[in-house]
Amino acid sequence: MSSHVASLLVAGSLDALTYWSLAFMVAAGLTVVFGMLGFLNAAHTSFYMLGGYVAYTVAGATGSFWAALLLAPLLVAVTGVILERLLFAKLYRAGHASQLLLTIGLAYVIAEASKLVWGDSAFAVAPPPSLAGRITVLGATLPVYHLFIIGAAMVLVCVIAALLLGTRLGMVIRAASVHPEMVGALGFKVRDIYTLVFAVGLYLAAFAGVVMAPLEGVYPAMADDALVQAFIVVVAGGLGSLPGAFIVAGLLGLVQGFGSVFFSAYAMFFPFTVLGGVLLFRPVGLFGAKSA
Amino acid sequence: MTAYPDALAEARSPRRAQVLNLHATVEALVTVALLAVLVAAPALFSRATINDLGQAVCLGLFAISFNILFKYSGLLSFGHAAFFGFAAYTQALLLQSFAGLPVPLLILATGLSASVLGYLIGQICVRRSGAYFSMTTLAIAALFYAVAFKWHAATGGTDGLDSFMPSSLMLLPRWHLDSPGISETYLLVLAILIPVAVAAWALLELTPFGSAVVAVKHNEKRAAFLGYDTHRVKLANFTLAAGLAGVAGALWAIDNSFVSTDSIDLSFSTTVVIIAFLGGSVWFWGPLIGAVVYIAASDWLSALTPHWQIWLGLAFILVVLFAPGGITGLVKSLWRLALRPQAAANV
Amino acid sequence: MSETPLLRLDGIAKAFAGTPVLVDLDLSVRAGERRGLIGPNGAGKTTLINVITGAHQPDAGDILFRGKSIRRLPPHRRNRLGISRSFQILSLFGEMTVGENIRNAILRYRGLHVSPRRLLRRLDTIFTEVAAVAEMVGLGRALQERADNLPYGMQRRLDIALVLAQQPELIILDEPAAGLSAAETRDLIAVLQATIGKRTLILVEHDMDVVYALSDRITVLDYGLVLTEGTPAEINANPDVRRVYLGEEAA
Amino acid sequence: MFKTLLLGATAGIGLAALQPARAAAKDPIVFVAAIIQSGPFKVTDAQNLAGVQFAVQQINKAGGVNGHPIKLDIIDTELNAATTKRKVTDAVLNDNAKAIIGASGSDVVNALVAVGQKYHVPVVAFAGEADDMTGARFQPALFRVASNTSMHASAIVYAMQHAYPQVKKVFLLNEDYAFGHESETGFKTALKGIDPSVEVVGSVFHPRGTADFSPYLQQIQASGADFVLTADWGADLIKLLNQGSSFGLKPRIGGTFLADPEILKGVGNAAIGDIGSDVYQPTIDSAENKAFVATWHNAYANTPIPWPTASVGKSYISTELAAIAMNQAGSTDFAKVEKVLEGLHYASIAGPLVVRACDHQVQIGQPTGLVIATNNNPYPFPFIGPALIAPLNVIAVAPTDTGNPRCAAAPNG
Repeated sequence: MSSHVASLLVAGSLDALTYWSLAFMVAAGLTVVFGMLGFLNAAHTSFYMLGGYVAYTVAGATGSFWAALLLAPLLVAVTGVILERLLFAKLYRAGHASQLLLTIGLAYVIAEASKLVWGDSAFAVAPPPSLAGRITVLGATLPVYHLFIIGAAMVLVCVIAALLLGTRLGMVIRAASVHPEMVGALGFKVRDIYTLVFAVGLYLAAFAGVVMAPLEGVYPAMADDALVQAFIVVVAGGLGSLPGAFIVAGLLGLVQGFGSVFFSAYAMFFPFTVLGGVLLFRPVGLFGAKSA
Repeated sequence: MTAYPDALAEARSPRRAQVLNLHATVEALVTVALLAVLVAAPALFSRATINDLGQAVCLGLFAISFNILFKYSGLLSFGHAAFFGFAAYTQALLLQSFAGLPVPLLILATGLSASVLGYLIGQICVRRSGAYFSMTTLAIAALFYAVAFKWHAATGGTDGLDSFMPSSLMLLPRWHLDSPGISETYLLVLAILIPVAVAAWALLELTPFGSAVVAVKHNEKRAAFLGYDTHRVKLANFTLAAGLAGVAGALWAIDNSFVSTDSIDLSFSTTVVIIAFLGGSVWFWGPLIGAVVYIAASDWLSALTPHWQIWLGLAFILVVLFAPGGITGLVKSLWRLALRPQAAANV
Repeated sequence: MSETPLLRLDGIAKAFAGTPVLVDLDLSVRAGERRGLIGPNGAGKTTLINVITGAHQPDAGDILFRGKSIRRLPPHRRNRLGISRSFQILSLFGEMTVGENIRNAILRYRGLHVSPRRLLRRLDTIFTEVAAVAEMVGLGRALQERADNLPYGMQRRLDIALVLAQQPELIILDEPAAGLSAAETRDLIAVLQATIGKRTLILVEHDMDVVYALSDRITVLDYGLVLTEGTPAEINANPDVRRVYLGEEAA
Repeated sequence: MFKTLLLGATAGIGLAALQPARAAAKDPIVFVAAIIQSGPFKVTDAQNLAGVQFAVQQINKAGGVNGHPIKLDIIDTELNAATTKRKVTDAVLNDNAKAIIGASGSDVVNALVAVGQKYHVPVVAFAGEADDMTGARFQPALFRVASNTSMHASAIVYAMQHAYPQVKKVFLLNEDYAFGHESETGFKTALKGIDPSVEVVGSVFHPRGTADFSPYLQQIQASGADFVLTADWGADLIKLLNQGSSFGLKPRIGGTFLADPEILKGVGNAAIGDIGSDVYQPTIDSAENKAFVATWHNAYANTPIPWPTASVGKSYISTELAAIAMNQAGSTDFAKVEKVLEGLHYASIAGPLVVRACDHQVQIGQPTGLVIATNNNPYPFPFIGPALIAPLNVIAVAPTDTGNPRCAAAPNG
């Protein structure tokens, strides 16, 4: 009996951590771009989907998941740079309405364009053989790939934090998001910094898409499926707050990981429960600015 | 916003007042013509066209209600389908339970229930603005969708609700029709839609209430220090928009004699944004035009290519970048452009 | 028993991020008084106005208007009691016309601001009033101009017109002459002297000509405390004031 | 540039629009095919569209309907009931459509039926499996070729019992909405009827669009089940199968919607040994089917659907059924066609078929099969092997059990 409870606990914790990692990874880029540039990208999960599809192609061509993990986010980020220069840059000062509207249009275009390229089918992406196995802890089966997902999310958190807090570039980026004129006057090209931040945001989206692919497969509806949860994480965390998104993703992970076992009939409402719970106590989200 | 009518100013600047009046008159004439064409449509077009038009005007009213929030309060709702869908289901259930009551009464009840819902939800949403507002409405609509999807006993889940049919179309209870024809239903829809929409237009364009809503939109802080309860003003407009979306949903249920989760899902909330901006958010009636164009264009495109949504997306991007006023905004600015040299010549 | 002051502040304290801006501040303004508030930058003048009008909640202390606490009231409720303020950084309805700007103020004051049953066009008295207010501040010819398009000096006047249009019992002006030329300032003083009448005024201003012209008592703030208070002549003669404030102004 | 683009697009689109008009034959009879042609679920209906188109082509080659060729109006349902209803109504009013073939999405089918009822046009459904559609909510315009939930569940259980007779403990995993709940009941009823010794050791509903199935996989493992029954479909089913495989799930899976190349392609070897079933399978061992498979492959060898599939078969039969009935009735009049359809039977590609008169549910022994490795099946990935027919007497729902008042009055169907 107690071993059964232990295995449930271990399994539930792992599931919670996996959800945490997944929810955070998908939302991270969205909140970075919003926090730094004030740009709300409704097509964010379209780039996440694009990451999955490109990974499918790269993995198919090279036979290596690692190559896909390396290349696909870069390719998507490059696409993002082009789009940023052509489209998004025109709307930094235009207000959230225009940004949302433009990116909705873009989401339609990406969805259909990727169907033109990859067709309408779902594809499986195999995890690399080294991550395909599973281990048993206290009677609970743990797929190694889940551990990889958790690891990937942790690395991501550390890299972003180090980049933003520990480097000179990060300092300039943070300064540019608050006082663009000042940073411009200091001789930095604010324009390029914005492009860079956008590229990082889309890199994160695509990275999440690649990591997700062996778990979920890639399929045309994956952008829509991820969008609401990503928005919920970002809103409840406080728009633009990376730590907020991290904590809310964690709450969501806890509720999903353990709730799915005990209250599976209400699983569809879990994200709203978390959102409602957070907003009840902090109407602007966990780390939201009062003025928003 | 209405031109500020000031006799002194008009006397001082007759040319300008003349042009302003001309614009207002033309707008009024176009509106009347638009509504007249809609009413006369059954005599002018085929039944299939009326069938399409029926859905288009319901969508149009829905888009108008969305635009009431956006144009007058600057609030971009991403979950407006919550009210539309809620009302569509409510209307279907009312018709199933009270089939004997006059339909306009039931529609009114549905519209009211939607505005009560709007009042309650607005308490949460309206406290935020900008992106927060958009995302909060999105999340609430997603919750509504989840409820409609799961609560099979009330909503029919993925099957939807059907087999409800008004037994009497108009206020006269004796007018029993087993299966009202397309034109009858269409005219009933218009008989409700036009007065409701015109009333909303008048409320926002002609009364102090409308000017308060606009004042709060333009400068919420100053409005507060002039004594406006800005939260309540926005909440009132949110309630109005929700009620109007509710009437649109009720009419939609009657026009389709069918309700499904499509009327409450997130893509429908997005569709209405697209319709409103395609038609133009600067003119009150723009979204109505947007709905007609959207239905016509999407039917035409979808018959041509399965990838029609790429064109829809591109068209939308172009509208956002180059014609933020949508179709009617484009026409309006062309018309002003055409008028300018003429007016100058008149001096 | 002494007369209840129109406005009384009792031990008001306010700090931002740990830095105290107002420290245990008492202030009392009689009805009909014209009070100038001066002090060097950072003395807490604008914060004081924000606390009186409800933009900021004080950390401690109470605000009494006609003897009743208004501390917990939101800004619009304080306005409805008869407190109307202008803004140091202009806050107009920029995309609306001058006429519409003033109308916003009057409709609210007349209690018609959300009436759904009247047509705007029919509210003739309002329009007469709008025209009169505009005329009063010298904007009579600009009723149909967009506020954004007005020259800066005219925007200042419009800001004040919004306050005057509401015929408030307590007028609070936050640096009304900021950014104005000498000529514009003279015009402004004339306009204000002609229009304020018997109403109570709290005036924050750096331009001492304006302060002396419009105030019958002056309070000097320094580091969130009341340094001294008195008639313009007394203040002018006070050496402390000359040191912390006027001296700086002269430099 | 924008202007040129627009002009070019308009000209191109205009030309394309002219083409079908020229190709149209004289006074054809119009059939409407309601197909998802756009949006994320488009893939679901590509096979259905091919099946309908192929059937129309074959029928026209054989002389059409009462001497008239069939013209197909394909409408994009967008998986949206209201849009579908509007477009189908237009087709009926404008083109005088005489039959409606469709559709994926149970609300879309309901919309079709509403139009069919109103304008007296038969609706032949290749999808939409809710029991009560031909039961308590029966409407005469609907004729259903797709099996209902109960029949489908029984066929899977039958196949399970034959392929894995040692199975004694099953776990039920279904999506948390009406259809999932109905399927769960269907599985339980089927288990009781077919092999009461099999015990249900667990039953869980998960939300649609579940990303990570581990919590459910843990539960299945903990329950000690040796088989899993599921009515999951689409992306959820693919995720379940893939994640089950990487989790090392021992029990095999029987899936209502597993017999679909779009699923199996996305799963690969992980599906070998699982069970699928549907009204039609290309591996049915009959002369009619072999001929059909050969003709199909001849025509479609170089398309994404080189061999017929379950969906192809169902949509083909649906179209064929309407044409046969109209030919036998010598008319397209609804009353006459309905009369012929009720009780109509013939040897279809899926086997002997009867349209049950009382509830308009097509009765057919349902092919089932194990997923087998690539080299023994038509598709280049593991696919359903030789078909084992679950006989009608095992899977059929007795007329009196349908909840349809017309069937209660006519207990023999």
